[in-house]
Amino acid sequence: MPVTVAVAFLLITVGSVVFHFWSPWWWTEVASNWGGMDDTIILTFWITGFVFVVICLFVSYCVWKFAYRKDRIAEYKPEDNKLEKRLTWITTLGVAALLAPGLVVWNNYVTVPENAYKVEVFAYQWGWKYRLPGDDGVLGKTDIRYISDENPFGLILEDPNGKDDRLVDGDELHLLLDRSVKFELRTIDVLHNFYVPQFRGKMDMVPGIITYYWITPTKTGDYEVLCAEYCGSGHYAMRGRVIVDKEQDYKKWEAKQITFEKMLVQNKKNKNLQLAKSNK
Amino acid sequence: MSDEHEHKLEAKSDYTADASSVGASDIDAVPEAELPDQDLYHSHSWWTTYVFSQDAKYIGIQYALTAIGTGLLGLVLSWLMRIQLAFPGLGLLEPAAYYQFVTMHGMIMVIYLLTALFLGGFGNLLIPLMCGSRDMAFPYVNMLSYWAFVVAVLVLLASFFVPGGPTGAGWTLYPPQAITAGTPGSNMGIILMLISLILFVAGFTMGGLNYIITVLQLRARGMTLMRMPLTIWGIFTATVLALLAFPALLVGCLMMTLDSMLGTSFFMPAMVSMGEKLSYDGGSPILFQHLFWFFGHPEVYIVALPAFGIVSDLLSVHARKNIFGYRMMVWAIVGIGALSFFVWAHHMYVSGMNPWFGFFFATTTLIIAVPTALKVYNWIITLWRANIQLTLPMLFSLAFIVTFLNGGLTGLFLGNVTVDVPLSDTYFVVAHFHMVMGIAPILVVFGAIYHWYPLITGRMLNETLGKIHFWVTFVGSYAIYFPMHYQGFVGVPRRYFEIYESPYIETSTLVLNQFITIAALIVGAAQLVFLYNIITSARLGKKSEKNPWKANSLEWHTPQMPPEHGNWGKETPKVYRWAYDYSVPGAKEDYIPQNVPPSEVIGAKVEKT
Amino acid sequence: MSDNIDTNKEKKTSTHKIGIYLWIWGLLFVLSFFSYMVDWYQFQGLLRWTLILIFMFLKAGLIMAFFMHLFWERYALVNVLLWPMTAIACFVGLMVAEGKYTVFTRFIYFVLGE
Amino acid sequence: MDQSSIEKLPKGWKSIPNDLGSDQTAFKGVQWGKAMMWIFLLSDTFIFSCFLISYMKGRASTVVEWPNPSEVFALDFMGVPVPLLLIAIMTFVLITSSGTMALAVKYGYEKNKKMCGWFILLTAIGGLTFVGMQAFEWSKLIHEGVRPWENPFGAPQFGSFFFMITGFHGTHVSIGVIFLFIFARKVFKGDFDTGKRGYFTTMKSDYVAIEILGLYWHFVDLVWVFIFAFFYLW
Ligand code: HEA
Ligand code: HEA
Ligand code: CUA
Ligand SMILES: [Cu+2]
Repeated sequence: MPVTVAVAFLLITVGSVVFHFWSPWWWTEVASNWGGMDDTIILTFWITGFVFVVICLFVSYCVWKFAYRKDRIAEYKPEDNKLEKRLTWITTLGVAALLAPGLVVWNNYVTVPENAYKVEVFAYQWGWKYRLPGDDGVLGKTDIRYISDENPFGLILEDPNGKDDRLVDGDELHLLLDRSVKFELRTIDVLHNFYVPQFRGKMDMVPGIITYYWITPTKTGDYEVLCAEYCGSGHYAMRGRVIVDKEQDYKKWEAKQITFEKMLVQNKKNKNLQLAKSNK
Repeated sequence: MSDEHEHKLEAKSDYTADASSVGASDIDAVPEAELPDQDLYHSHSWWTTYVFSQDAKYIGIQYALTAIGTGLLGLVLSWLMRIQLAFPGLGLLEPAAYYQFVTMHGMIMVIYLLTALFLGGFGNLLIPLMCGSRDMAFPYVNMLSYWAFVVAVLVLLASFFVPGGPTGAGWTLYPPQAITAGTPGSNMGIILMLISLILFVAGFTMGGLNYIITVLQLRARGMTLMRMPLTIWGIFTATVLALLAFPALLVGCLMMTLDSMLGTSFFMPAMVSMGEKLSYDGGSPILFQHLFWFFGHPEVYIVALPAFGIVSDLLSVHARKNIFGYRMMVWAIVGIGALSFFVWAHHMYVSGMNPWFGFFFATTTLIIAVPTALKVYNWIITLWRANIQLTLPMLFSLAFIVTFLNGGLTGLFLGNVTVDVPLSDTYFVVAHFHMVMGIAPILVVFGAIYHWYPLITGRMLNETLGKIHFWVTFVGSYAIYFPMHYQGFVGVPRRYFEIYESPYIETSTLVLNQFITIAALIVGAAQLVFLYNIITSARLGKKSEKNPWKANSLEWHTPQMPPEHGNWGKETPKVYRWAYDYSVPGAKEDYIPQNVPPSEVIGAKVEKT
Repeated sequence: MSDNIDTNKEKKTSTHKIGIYLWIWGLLFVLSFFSYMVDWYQFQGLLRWTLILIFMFLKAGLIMAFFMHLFWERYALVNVLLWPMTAIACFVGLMVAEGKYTVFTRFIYFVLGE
Repeated sequence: MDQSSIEKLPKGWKSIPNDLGSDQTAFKGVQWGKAMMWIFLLSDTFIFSCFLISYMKGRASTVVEWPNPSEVFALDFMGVPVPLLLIAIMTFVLITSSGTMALAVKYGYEKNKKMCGWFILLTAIGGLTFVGMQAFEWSKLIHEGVRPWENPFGAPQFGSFFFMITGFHGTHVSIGVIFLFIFARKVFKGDFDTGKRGYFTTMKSDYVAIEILGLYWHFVDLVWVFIFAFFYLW
């Protein structure tokens, strides 16, 4: 019995390690500047993996070696201050080794570079839209109360900065390769989370405030956007696309996006058309 | 938070002040009783004996059975969820139903199963017995506590039958989504959930006050705090945490109820719902998250600390060796408890809160790993040079060490802000918390039931069935959750009704899902073996001896087994030592119960008393 | 500490001279009056908040210490009751920061002219 | 443990490790009921703290003007609006009742049935007055158009938090008043002198109950100190 149990624990340990190295499931290749996150994970894996294996092996050794025998008596040793102190220090060091690089990367994550291009990601139940700042590089302010059929993004009409904003009324966003971009995350209903697995970055979108994070796409490609914060029955289906383009393709796409001013004009026209129709 | 232990307790047995009055030569001296014997409530009708019982042991069993019954519902829900995830083609569930099941599963498991079972169940059963008291301090309030819990459970169950069904907001109940259209059960369902939680908190408060006062004010002669079994320390500290953490939940629930029913805007900003502008304005959803996690993080330790305590005792008894570093263990429990109030926002790294909080909470979160690590070390050092009996409780304890270690280490991933960013809200988190909460403490529950079953029924559980139950549960649940971490790395988000085709998710991930589901179904089936064992052994099991495990702690040393009303017969016990004098050199037996006076074990070289 | 022990042997527990209660009572009235005056004279800004807090804590302290007898209780009880307040203090501190952050982003993104 | 042996125990900081590390009881000479009330109040403190923290956070993050409580709660006195007049009176009433309660506790310990009973009754009347004034205050605000979901003077959260927090506090006061009346009756009946057993709990009555009730009542007053500071003055 003791041998069986010891072997079982051994197998579980070895199995975990084997699974880790040989299973096909691993993260997608990183496509942004956040390789640092992967590195921290790897570092964490080494440290914690080491601890895991050592402790599990220790347990299975004890189970085998100190199995019950009627004629044996266990050691009686309530305390060993020196050992406990040593273990405390080792653990503290190990933990500090994990924490320090983590905090450095986090500092980068929350400090957006000055020159980052700003894009608004607009979430609703259950889909995505986007807004680009236009030629002035500034996004106009918004207000839920302004949302209407003519003004689906709820831009504040009096804000001059909003006039040239380009509105992307669809779930596909293009980004320029190697240009840092700050996502300004806005939702008009419940919580959502703009998540592209390959970019690693993630942040909830909270109604009533704007949240943000930034990335620099480092690889062209076509990526899927997932909503990573539960937002009701359609949560799992709330997908979008991000396409990272080289300069030329990007310019082409950008030029196709309609500005807010144009949209207002167009909407007015549409309305007139409709009126004319219904008057008949 | 039990910060009373800021100052080092004296663990030695020199009885200060009072000892001087007794002759120093009298080695069996125990301080005088400080209080008169407890005034017990004696039932005099069928109702007050079997239904509204005021006997803590009986209430404990009532609590445990109710909790397990509810837990089985949670288990069935998890099967349905898993089947949907693995075989979406079957079309078993609608998205709405899936989300309702996830929510109910999570809430039931955390609150109505584990919290109620550990504190209400094991707390009531063990605190008076292990402390050498006759009953809880306030038996009447204790009885009310149980019945409030029953009502809370009934309200919870009622929500399955109201229009719109139970809430599907996720067990975190985040607004605005919890109370707006688009989430299943956003009308009646969520209200009933909130009411049920409020009732639970009220009921728990009544019970919790009992546990605390009983531990602090009602111990047997000689039972200093530093002689209490770690089980009691775990339950006690968890209760303190609960009394200080539940208020935040209560306040959050109340405010959300008002938001939903009266249209206040505590958590509700101006928003559009399903194309319609709502009349809310100016509230802050993040405030709810802070309140929830100010409760929620201590809550996860509320279910962990009793498990820590119980497992320490199981390891020590069945390894025939004292728990290593008892004092350190106590400090660690208390320290973890205290620290758990300073780490809550590690659940909110990517919630859009003030981003600078990340530094503070990452640091505090990783600090809390240090006392936890010490506990792990002390458990395994207890095994070193022990005399390990591979009984069922021991097997479950060993399995606990492995699963808790695994889950705790993945906690370190998540606690480190940066690493949490890609992993948050993926299956990595699901795997983490099931490993550390869904398996580890559940394994301890099983171990504890195998251990204390004879105390309750006077009979042993069947070993063979127990072994089957153990191996399937342990290996099976490890197989469920270990691979799940890797789904998280791939990036599969949690709370997804269906993953369906995605450019980055390989089909093999879906195959993995099927594997997990099958494992879950098998593990679930093994619980039926366990239930069968529990039910049949109560009548047919082998009769147990008086102290079948040769344990030291007081609950095994009552005049009757199972103990009767009032526990101790004529006189409450006197305690002379800690609960861990196993294999003391020079002693005749390999254990010395807590109530054996020094004069009866003259040769024993006892180090810690 | 318990200098007011009643020497009467028959009584189980100590009671305190009535004078002390009247004193505290009076002080509470005075302090309440002061805090009312903070509003009456419309002090603003930092001065207002400091004064409010000072009077508040003084009043709370007096009630707890004397009316609720904490001053005469043993330190074990007192410490058990007061240490948990550090968690509340932490919560308060962080929510101050959080409140500021929220209002900051709201003004930047939603309110014209700020 | 009787008073005289407690006197012999160490005092000051040393008493902490001594008491907590000691035998049987951690709080020397503290009756179970009293210890329970203290722990309950600690828990209740967390409830009120969460309310007040939420309120301050809500107030800090609204972009709409927060109404000036000084004006909202002003009361016309002989034609002149006096700021916070009613609140000031309420504060004084509650403090008064706290004082009478303290005296009731004192007389309870002296087993002075009559004085104890009367002071409890006085306290209850103070409490009733407070609740009555609160009711007046609520109806006045409601009359002026303040609702939990809206508020003509500015941020809607003002009304929400006001009704919720004062309501929760008022509930505490009301529960206290009910118990004060019950206990006054018990005192006058002499239950505490005879140690009559309680109807539900079958436990013996003891004058300690008055101190426990007192703790609760003072706590209600204590909370008001904070509400007064943060809600009305801030
Ligand atoms: C019993 C319950 C329990 C326990 C004990 C823990 C323990 C821990 N948890 Fe876990 N956690 C949950 C239950 C629990 N958790 C739940 C339910 C959730 C999800 C809720 C939801 O969103 O629905 C969650 C989520 C969760 C998150 C949020 C993830 C997210 O949503 O993005 C984080 C982040 O910090 C976290 C961290 C930790 C840490 C650091 C510990 C630590 O306490 C672990 C400490 C233990 C060890 C570290 C192991 C022993 C250590 C050693 C042997 C030494 C190691 C040595 C070196 C490193 C040198 N947990
Ligand atoms: C203690 C807590 C606990 C336990 C035991 C479990 C047990 C299980 N859980 Fe659960 N789970 C949660 C807590 C728990 N879970 C929480 C908090 C969530 C989050 C909810 C949310 O997102 O809102 C969650 C979510 C969750 C998900 C994620 C859903 C999603 O995000 O879409 C999944 C998916 O596989 C899952 C599966 C399972 C399975 C297969 C089991 C089991 O079947 C595992 C195998 C069974 C056992 C190990 C035996 C367990 C014993 C009992 C249940 C009690 C019976 C007791 C006696 C007989 C004494 N759970
Ligand atoms: Cu949007 Cu989930
Ligand atoms: Cu946590």
